[in-house]
Amino acid sequence: MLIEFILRKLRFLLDGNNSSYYQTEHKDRTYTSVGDIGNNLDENLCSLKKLFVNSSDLKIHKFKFGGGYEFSGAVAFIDGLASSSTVTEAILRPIIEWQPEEGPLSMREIADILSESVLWAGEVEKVSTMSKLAGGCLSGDTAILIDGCCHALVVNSKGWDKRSVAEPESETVVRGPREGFTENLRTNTALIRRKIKNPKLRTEMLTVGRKTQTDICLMYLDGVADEKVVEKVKYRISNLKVDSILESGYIEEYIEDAPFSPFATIGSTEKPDVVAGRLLEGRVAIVVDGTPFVLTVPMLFIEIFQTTEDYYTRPLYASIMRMLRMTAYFITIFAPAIYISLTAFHQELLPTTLLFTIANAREGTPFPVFLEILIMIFSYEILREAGIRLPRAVGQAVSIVGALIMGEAATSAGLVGAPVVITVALTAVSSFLVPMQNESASIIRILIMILSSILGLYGVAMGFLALLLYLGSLTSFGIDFFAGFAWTRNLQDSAVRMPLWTMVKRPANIARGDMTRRRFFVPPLRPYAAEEEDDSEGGEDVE
Amino acid sequence: MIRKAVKMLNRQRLSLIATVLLASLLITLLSGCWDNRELDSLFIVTGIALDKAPDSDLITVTLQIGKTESKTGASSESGSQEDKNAIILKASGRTPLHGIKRLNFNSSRSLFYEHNQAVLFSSELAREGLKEYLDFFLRDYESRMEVPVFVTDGPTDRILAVDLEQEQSAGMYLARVIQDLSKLSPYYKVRMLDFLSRTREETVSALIPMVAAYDEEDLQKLQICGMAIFKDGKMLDSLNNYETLGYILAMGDVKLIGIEAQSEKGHVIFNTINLDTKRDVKLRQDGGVQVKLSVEGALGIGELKGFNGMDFPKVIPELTKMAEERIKEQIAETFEKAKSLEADIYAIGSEIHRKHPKKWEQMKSSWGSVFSNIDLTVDVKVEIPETGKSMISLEMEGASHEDR
Amino acid sequence: MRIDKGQISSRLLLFSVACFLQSSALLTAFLTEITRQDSWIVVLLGAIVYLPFLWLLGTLMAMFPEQNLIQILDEVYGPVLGKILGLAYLWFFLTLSSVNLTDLADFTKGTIMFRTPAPAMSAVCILVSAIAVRKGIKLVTKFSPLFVIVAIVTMTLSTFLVINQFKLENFLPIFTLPAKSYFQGTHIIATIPFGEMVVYLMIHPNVKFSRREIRKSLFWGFAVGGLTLWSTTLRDIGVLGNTVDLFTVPSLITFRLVQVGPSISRTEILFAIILIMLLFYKITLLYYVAVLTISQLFKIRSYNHLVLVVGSLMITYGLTLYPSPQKQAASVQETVPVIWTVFEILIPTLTFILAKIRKLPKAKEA
Amino acid sequence: MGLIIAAYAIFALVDIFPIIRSRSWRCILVFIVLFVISLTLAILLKLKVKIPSILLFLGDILKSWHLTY
Repeated sequence: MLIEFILRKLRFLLDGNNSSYYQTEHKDRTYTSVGDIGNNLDENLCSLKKLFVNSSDLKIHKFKFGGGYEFSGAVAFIDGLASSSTVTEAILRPIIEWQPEEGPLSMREIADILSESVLWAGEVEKVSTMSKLAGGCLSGDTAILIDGCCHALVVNSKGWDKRSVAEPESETVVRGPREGFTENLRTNTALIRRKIKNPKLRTEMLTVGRKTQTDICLMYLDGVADEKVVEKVKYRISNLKVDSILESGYIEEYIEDAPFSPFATIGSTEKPDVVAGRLLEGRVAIVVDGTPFVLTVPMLFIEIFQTTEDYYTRPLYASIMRMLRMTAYFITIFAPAIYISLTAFHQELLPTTLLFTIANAREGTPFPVFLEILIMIFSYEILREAGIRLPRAVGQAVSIVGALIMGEAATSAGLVGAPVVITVALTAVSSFLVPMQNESASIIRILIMILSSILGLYGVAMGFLALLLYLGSLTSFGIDFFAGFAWTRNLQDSAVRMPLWTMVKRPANIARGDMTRRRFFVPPLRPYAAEEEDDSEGGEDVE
Repeated sequence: MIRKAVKMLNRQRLSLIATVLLASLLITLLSGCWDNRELDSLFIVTGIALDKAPDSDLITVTLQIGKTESKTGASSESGSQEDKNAIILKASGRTPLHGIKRLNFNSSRSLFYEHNQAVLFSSELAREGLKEYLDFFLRDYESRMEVPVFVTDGPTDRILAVDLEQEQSAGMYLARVIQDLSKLSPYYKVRMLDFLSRTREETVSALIPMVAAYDEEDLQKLQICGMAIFKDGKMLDSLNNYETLGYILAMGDVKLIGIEAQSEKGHVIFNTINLDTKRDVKLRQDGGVQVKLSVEGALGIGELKGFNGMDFPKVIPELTKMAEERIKEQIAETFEKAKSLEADIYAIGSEIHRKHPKKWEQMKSSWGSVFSNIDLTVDVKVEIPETGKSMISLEMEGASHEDR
Repeated sequence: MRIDKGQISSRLLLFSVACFLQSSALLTAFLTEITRQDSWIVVLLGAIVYLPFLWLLGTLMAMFPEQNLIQILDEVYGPVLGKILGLAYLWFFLTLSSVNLTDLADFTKGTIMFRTPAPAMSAVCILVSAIAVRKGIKLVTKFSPLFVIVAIVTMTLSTFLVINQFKLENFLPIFTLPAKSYFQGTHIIATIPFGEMVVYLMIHPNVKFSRREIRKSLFWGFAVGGLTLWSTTLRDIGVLGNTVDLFTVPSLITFRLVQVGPSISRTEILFAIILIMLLFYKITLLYYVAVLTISQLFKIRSYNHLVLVVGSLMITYGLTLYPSPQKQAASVQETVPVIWTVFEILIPTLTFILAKIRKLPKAKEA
Repeated sequence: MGLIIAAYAIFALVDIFPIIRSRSWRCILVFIVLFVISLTLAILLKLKVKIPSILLFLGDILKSWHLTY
């Protein structure tokens, strides 16, 4: 048995196509084989019931309508998804009160009349197959079947209870809008629309996932976003042969360029003004139904250090904060490694007095430096995870108490030196400055620590170069992920956030079409600047 | 399309497995971490001293180790000699390294020289010549080039074992003292590199500060007591603090030094604001060398005594004349001593070597005698811009009243 | 048939050339042993001597914009001789990269990690540069602006920190050495740091630049790199004076003397790390060129499977080259410049003349 | 000794399968030749066998022609 397994693995490795993969792909089309809607109402209803076998929330109501109540029809909807008020008011009441004029009416004309004039609902669709009818019911619409007519009407009556727009916990902000996305797709697209009132903001709907049929909306500014990226996103999403999409995280993994990299190459955010900002820079937003996290593609490494407040506060302060975040990111990855290499390999770099203080602290501690730091970082990760998983009130208490006790007890018991606790605390705190890259930072930190415990500062230097090169090799939808230090024009928004009135061009590597963001005008420093300013031709003209 | 995606996935998955394997192998392969020296497995040397062994012709190497006591009460390494803040290790051998190697057998931790603060030679050893003992400091990776060098007046272990209340160890104390002195003038601080480069030039003689330990009631104190003169690695003689001042003034770039002048009218101490010396070396036809030192600078009056009955406008020229006299006298005095010892401590030889290389070839062999009959002219031009807070001293008070 | 489709801009080439030259700042140690205080003059002379060959390099690139060195050799010398010369150049590039790799490992072993075996360090270096070489020219030259800026900042910072120990008379006994050592010094400088730019004959097809821009970017890269090299030598001599030939790596001892207040001293480790990163860039470039030459010679379509093998060969071959540092120093001063001249100056000039006689580029356009 | 064999085996694993899959005989040939050379060199070095260095060899030839300094 073992040999056979090895042979199969070898054959797989040698010829590369995993043949077994294709046999198992069964066709999961069970419920679509039900076929078309027939003329007889009862037949249709019983096939519908056969489809939704023992699902208690499917409501079917038969009624008679027409002048002399000669026609019979039925209404089918899922209780909870469809709002009962729309079903009764907008659908049942008009049909029943409808008085047909004289003359014989064929079933087909009745359906047309109903859909055009009688029904008060906003969106009515004529459907001929059972699968569409079932799909409509499942997404909250009401299906109207008429005896003798082979078409059914699917009326939009979505009305489940939604969460109201609230402030997102993950991205708290001092200045700037506080509204965050909700789980409902329509509210999210509406929030973005309110930010960018421009007909060129395209919203294309896609449905993905055989079992879950999740709605995904691609939003991009036509003329600003790069067509190639839009095509690529559309191509990758529409070709997803997957079972289920429950959160935008699924989409992120399926369509990103480097599936195995610890770095996320697709940005996700919960705030509409962030998405609006990124759309204006030429990116494509992917709004997934059922999750408040909207993906923005393509993402650059620099976006880790850009927060919304940078653009709302003073440019000077914002630039200093951005540099602080960059140093924090460097510290959170390299601080433990540098500490190890300084105390275990190159003691001569430390000034003499500092060396003696560290030597005093380390006197008698049992573990070598590398193991000591590894233990402390490991316990810090446990504490952080505990802090997140527990309910909010308890979480805060746990992390503080844990840190205090752990640090204090370990030092006094002589297990760990005080400088080690300080370094790990510094690393932990600085990792909170770049929340998006938290998980990748903790992975890379361990790798570089191992390197530094083997080769000291040389290992750290090689680790830094490897990280730099690896980042350089990543692309996000064809666009260089880490353009860092390259001689590009959009340095205006990287390490330093230049004042808004100087940022005339959109980022060169993302936007393609209309590049000018705002006409270059002298800042209103001169007293008379306001009068003579005729901002007639703005960045783009609204037809 | 799917086949391509799957192939891409296979390739990526394969390369991931391989890199993980390679990395893990790298770790096992390299887990030797050769250079890893834990801090608590080190003896941090803060002072090295070489001395003549009392009886045999060996030398004793004394290492001063900074003591690290752990606050957490864990076991502390007991040095061979109970001492409050420094452990002293002693060993004797034919050369420094030979002695140190013998030390390794009885000490539990490896020696670490990077943080060495001072290198001391005892004067007897210095008199016999240090050249053959310098090679260890030149060749060893861990010995630093910018470590200050000292000659001790008497046996070195007494200096290193001195128990100072302020500093952690004598080595650090000496480094601090020299650091402050170098603020007065850079020529006080003699680093290993300067000593090496001067010993390498056969004609130039090096100067090294001398240290002496003296007892004050029960406390032991360290004090810099002048400079030792070396020629070709051998110590000839030493300059006391007063003569060293003359040498410092001759070399120039002097700050904060106190200059004392005495005359029948009164006594004054100046604080040097800055004094710089321009040196002009000319070769005479008859093979002799003529050196002209021109000293300029500014002095501030630190303290006045006497000059009673003189008003301020008359005192200043008097003081200037006294200062210029004094400086000229001091420089000449030290120069005389250097000439008597035929020790070119001013590195005039290397200056000639640089400026007139061809003539230098002939003079090189007989440089001792040429140096001893150099005729030196010193002219000093000093002004006294600063007189401190008060202009006139109390004794001078009476005179100004009568004039008005 | 271009193996690596990556395209880089001419400005990136400029930075890559500058960084390539700056990273050989370590090699001035060989020079100072011969020409002590006058090495800075020799560096200048070497640069001036190399200028005509730089012009020749530029014209060769202009004449054959689409073909790299191996293809040029095939076309100018015909298939048989072209192949032989191609193999010779392959040996040359392989030796060049393994010498530099062993240099890096020995330098690190000599300055930072005294007891770690050198092959361990070169193995790590190869693994890291394999990431870049696998991805192609775009990634290899992507960070050259960063390295150039870091090199310039380090150089100015270190000069500034050591300025107080800078004595002008350390330069003084000028022109006291025999003429032969000046000639030898210039020859070393002209071939080892500057001559290695012949490597760019393999890379120029991947660069999008017009004919005029080629020489401009090559020249500016050469100027920036040469200037930094020259000022490094100046600084070392200014500080160390007559002891400059005493030490194996003078710039390292200069960094050791940095004494800014009581605390900031002994910083030569930081400077050594930066020098290592610069040398890493040079090794990655040479590694890429070696792999490209092999795949060009044997017409292999995708080269990134050969990367690790060539890397391992570089490590092992490098260890056999110089059994001891003394032999290395001796050979670098005497025999290596002559061998390098053959590859860097004689063959390119011969190709240039032959191409002009047979009016080859015209044949291609017709 | 074992470490070297393990190291070479691992990095061969990384590259051999893609090369075989790419089915280009030329590439396979070059790979094997280079692999063998570097493996033998590594083993010889490990066994402290004195391998004459090419550069020094060329140097001696040039010295005999008095072309060097």
